[in-house]
Amino acid sequence: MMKKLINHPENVVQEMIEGMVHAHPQRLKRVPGTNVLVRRDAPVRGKVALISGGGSGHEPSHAGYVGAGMLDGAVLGEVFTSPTPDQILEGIHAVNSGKGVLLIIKNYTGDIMNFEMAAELAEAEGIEVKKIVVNDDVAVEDSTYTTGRRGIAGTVFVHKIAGALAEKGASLEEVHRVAEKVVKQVRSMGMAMTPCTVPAAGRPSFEIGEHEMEIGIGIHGEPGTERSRLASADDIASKLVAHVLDDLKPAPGDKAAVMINGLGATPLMELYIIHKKVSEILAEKNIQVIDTFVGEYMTSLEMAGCSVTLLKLDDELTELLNAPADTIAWKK
Amino acid sequence: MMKKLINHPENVVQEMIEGMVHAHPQRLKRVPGTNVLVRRDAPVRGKVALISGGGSGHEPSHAGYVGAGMLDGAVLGEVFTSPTPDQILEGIHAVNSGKGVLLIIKNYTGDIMNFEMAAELAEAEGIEVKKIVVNDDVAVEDSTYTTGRRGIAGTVFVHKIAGALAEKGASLEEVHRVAEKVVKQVRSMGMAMTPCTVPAAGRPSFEIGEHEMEIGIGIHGEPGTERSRLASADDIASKLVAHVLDDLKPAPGDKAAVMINGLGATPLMELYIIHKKVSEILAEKNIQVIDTFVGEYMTSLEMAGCSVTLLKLDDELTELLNAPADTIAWKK
Amino acid sequence: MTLDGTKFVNWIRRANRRIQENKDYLSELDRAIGDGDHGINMARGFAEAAQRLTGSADQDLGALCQQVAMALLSKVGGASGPLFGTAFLKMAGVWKGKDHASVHELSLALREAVNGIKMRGKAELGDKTMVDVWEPVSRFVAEKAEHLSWRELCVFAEEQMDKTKPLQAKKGRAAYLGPRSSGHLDPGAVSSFFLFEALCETMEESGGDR
Amino acid sequence: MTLDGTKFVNWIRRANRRIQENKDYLSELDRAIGDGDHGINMARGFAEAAQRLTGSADQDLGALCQQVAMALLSKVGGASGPLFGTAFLKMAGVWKGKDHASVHELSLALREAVNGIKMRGKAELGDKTMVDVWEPVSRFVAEKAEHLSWRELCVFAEEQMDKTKPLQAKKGRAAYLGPRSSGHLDPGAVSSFFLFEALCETMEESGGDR
Ligand SMILES: Nc1ncnc2c1ncn2[C@@H]1O[C@H](COP(=O)(O)OP(=O)(O)O)[C@@H](O)[C@H]1O
Ligand SMILES: Nc1ncnc2c1ncn2[C@@H]1O[C@H](COP(=O)(O)OP(=O)(O)O)[C@@H](O)[C@H]1O
Ligand SMILES: [Mg+2]
Ligand SMILES: [Mg+2]
Ligand SMILES: [Mg+2]
Ligand SMILES: [Mg+2]
Repeated sequence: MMKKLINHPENVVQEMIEGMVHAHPQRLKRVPGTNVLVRRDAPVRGKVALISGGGSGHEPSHAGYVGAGMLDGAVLGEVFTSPTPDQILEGIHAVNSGKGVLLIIKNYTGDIMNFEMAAELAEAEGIEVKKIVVNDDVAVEDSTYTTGRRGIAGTVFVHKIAGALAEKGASLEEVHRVAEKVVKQVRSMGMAMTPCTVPAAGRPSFEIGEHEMEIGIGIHGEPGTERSRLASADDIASKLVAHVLDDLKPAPGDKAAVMINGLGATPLMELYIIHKKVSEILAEKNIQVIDTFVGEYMTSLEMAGCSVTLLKLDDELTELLNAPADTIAWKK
Repeated sequence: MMKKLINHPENVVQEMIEGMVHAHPQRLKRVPGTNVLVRRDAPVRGKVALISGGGSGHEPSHAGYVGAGMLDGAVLGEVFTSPTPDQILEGIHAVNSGKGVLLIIKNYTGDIMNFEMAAELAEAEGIEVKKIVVNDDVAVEDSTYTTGRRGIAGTVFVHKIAGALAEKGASLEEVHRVAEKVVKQVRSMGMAMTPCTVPAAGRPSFEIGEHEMEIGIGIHGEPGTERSRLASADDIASKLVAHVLDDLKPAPGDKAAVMINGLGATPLMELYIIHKKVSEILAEKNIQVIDTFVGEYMTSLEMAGCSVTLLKLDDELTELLNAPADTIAWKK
Repeated sequence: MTLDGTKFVNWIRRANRRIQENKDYLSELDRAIGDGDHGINMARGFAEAAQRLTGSADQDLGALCQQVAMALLSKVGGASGPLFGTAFLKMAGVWKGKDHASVHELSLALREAVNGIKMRGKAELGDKTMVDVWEPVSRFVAEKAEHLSWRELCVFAEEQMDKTKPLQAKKGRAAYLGPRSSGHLDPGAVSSFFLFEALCETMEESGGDR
Repeated sequence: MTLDGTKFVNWIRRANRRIQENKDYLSELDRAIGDGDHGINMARGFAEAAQRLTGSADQDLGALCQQVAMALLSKVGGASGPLFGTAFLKMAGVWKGKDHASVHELSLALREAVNGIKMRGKAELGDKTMVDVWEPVSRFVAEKAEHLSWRELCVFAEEQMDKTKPLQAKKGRAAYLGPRSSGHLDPGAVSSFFLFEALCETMEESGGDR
């Protein structure tokens, strides 16, 4: 059932990390004895440090975004499992240069709790820490009675924009403020046609019929909010964009950045076909698309499917989105 | 059976091209009425022009490499089908600035013949054209009794290095010479665990058992040269590297660039696990790895599998590999 | 009737065995309404906890609890790691310096554990989480006090676990499924039941019922 | 017995119908030892060729042939596009300015077509390609000359097609499979047979046998 290029299911994260460090010695170093990858030059003096993290299986998130202009460190959990507080704390120690640390957290109970505990431990040591919780997934209802929306591909825009401001020497407050602005202005929604298989589980995350799809999917192989008959690319794109626009409510003439994110097994060809429709709809609504990103930014192992993300841009965000970045997966 | 984000199987290439042009208007333009994508600023004055192409389904190859420092144009065929001579000729017209055009061709009968016919037509018009045929796939026997080795992921290194020299203003002879050098020094081998489905065919390219894999696979969903029991990532990496080294025969101390290329559905995580072993073997053999590329460079729709490419570097190639490039899929 | 260091170690080792045996079952439950890793997470954490205790000569319940807490916090990850970790951390606080705990002292520790879980996870009774086992169990122990029957507690804990089945999840990953989360047991409620079942069996075995 | 413009158009339209009907079959054959697109490629190309001829009032065999060649060259792609395209291009050269072709003139055109295919693709008889149908068919027509029976030619062409089955491919994509290519018909040999079958049927229908 499980066809993977692995050795032992329990070792995938360890071996991936070793492979990454071997492949990118100019960019990354591993904090010894941990699953934390940080910038080669960490801690960077006089700079607010950014840490992101979460379960593995979302590559290139998050270690692919470690480098100048984006993240200082990534803390890697087991596949789809939040990293533990001790690991996050090691990450904080490795990147902190005294100007404070921003923790970029996707809104999942596990991530929130583990990062919170790490932040409490760091603060107890006198390290200045702020947290930003990303919750861009409009598939999930956001109310005080729920855990709120999930964080998905929109998180990468937070890395980019907050990272660019930090690189300019801004304070922790400033970096946190701009991260909050991105979170307010970014919305996503995803869908999948096939499940994925967590190596240690050895079986697909759900069963799905030959002509079915899941709409409103997250990035952990979980079922979506709705199962329906597989539709055309145009219909799927329309549905995802409609939900995103409904929630974000951009005005005609607004500027935006678009991300069409592949979940793992979907060819670039199909992502561009989705994008064709997305860009047509945005043109109709008179949304000015300033920049477009089509590819795999936040995956869910080998799931077939995609998500559509829209980020409303003002001048500040546009400038920071365009600022230089030099990481494995994002170069500008 | 076929779960794809498409509208009509016959329109996938057209719609992909439209999506690409919408997504990257600063980088690409489409030659009107054709399936040819060229640099926004084509034809570039005083520069030898590079054209690559082939069937679609290998994205980001080849349009993803169109831009400063790499290709001037990409000619896109139907899925896995060589483009036709008239399209290639349109590409030549669109990029030629009078300094000559290099056609980068992967060694497949169809590509060779279509590009040859286009070259004959262009030469008849007085356009200076040279061809370079890439044949890096060591899985296939190279003898005068066969069609010779196939061109696979190593082709991307030809784009990069010949493109860098052309960008510096070198002559067509010079650019052709360095492309030939890359072809002489680059070797690849691939494997796959699942077939892929050409949209218009609607069914998988081959059947394969749950515990089997194909070794020596190309990039068109064709069966490999050998079917065997699915092995561990380490065993697979060892086998692929062994074949490549056997053929390339680098000496201890030689410098090289490595590419671990995903065929479409294989997560980055697994590619890094493969790379871990590859880099260990190369270290043992005392091959000095100067640069490593892990990701999807030359895919085969949604196949699960990978290829390993080794390029032997001298000072010239190292410098050109490191030269700036600004394309969708390769930025340096 | 009292818990001591040896029984505590036996409890955790028994809980570990139960979790290892049910690793796939727990993941299967999580696959239905979560992300399918609960068994993997718990198995990784309790294996570590059991192993750390095995070498330990400590008899201080607080110190033993603290070791379990740290093992769970640093090995489980996900949502259940900080929650089970916090529970044991809070129990460690209550039992600090004690090498015996009466049922009353157990109920005090459980009360703190429940407070800790709820503080960390912000879930309430009926949200279809592990709280739905921990909170009633803690109350049951407090109410029965010295009259507690381990066998009854075990049956009671299992009933609480079963009650999560019809509920719609309001916290954790299952909450994303909305109404689709009904009709499935909550994985964390099931692993919590295993933990209490192991406690009851350990106490019963060593002391007989009551 | 002679081919004229009307018969030529009927031939290509009949070939097109046959190829459309067998589109999946041809792709299926190509899936076994190639990349599974031969039916798709040929169907795309012959649909275009048939459509271009439908409007054409031309009776010049050379011009009609040229139209087919250009349609195939610009629509088929892959290996078969330039090969079938070259074949018709070469035939167009022989038939330029002619509105009738005798069997002898057909054999001259076929000889040039075979030369063109071999020049372009560098395959020899026995390499398991379309050459294995075209070359013997061309010889058969030349040898039989005015005694040619269309029915016999059709049977002969089918035999040549069948003979590709045991062969190991030496050219084209199937060559990569080495010994694994044996035991399968060559897709291009099969589509070539369909082309000649359509020719025989057209000629038989219009002129009776001989
Ligand atoms: N906010 C919460 N409060 C209490 N328990 C929770 C909360 N969120 C999740 N849980 C428990 O955690 C269990 C899931 O744990 P696990 O699968 O290991 O972590 P994750 O959800 O991060 O994959 C759920 O079944 C539930 O019992
Ligand atoms: N070098 C060659 N000479 C003659 N015929 C060839 C040659 N290479 C391939 N062919 C023919 O082309 C057919 C395959 O065509 P097709 O599948 O359309 O193209 P591709 O191989 O590019 O996918 C083969 O079955 C064979 O008959
Ligand atoms: Mg999890
Ligand atoms: Mg083909
Ligand atoms: Mg889980
Ligand atoms: Mg083919």
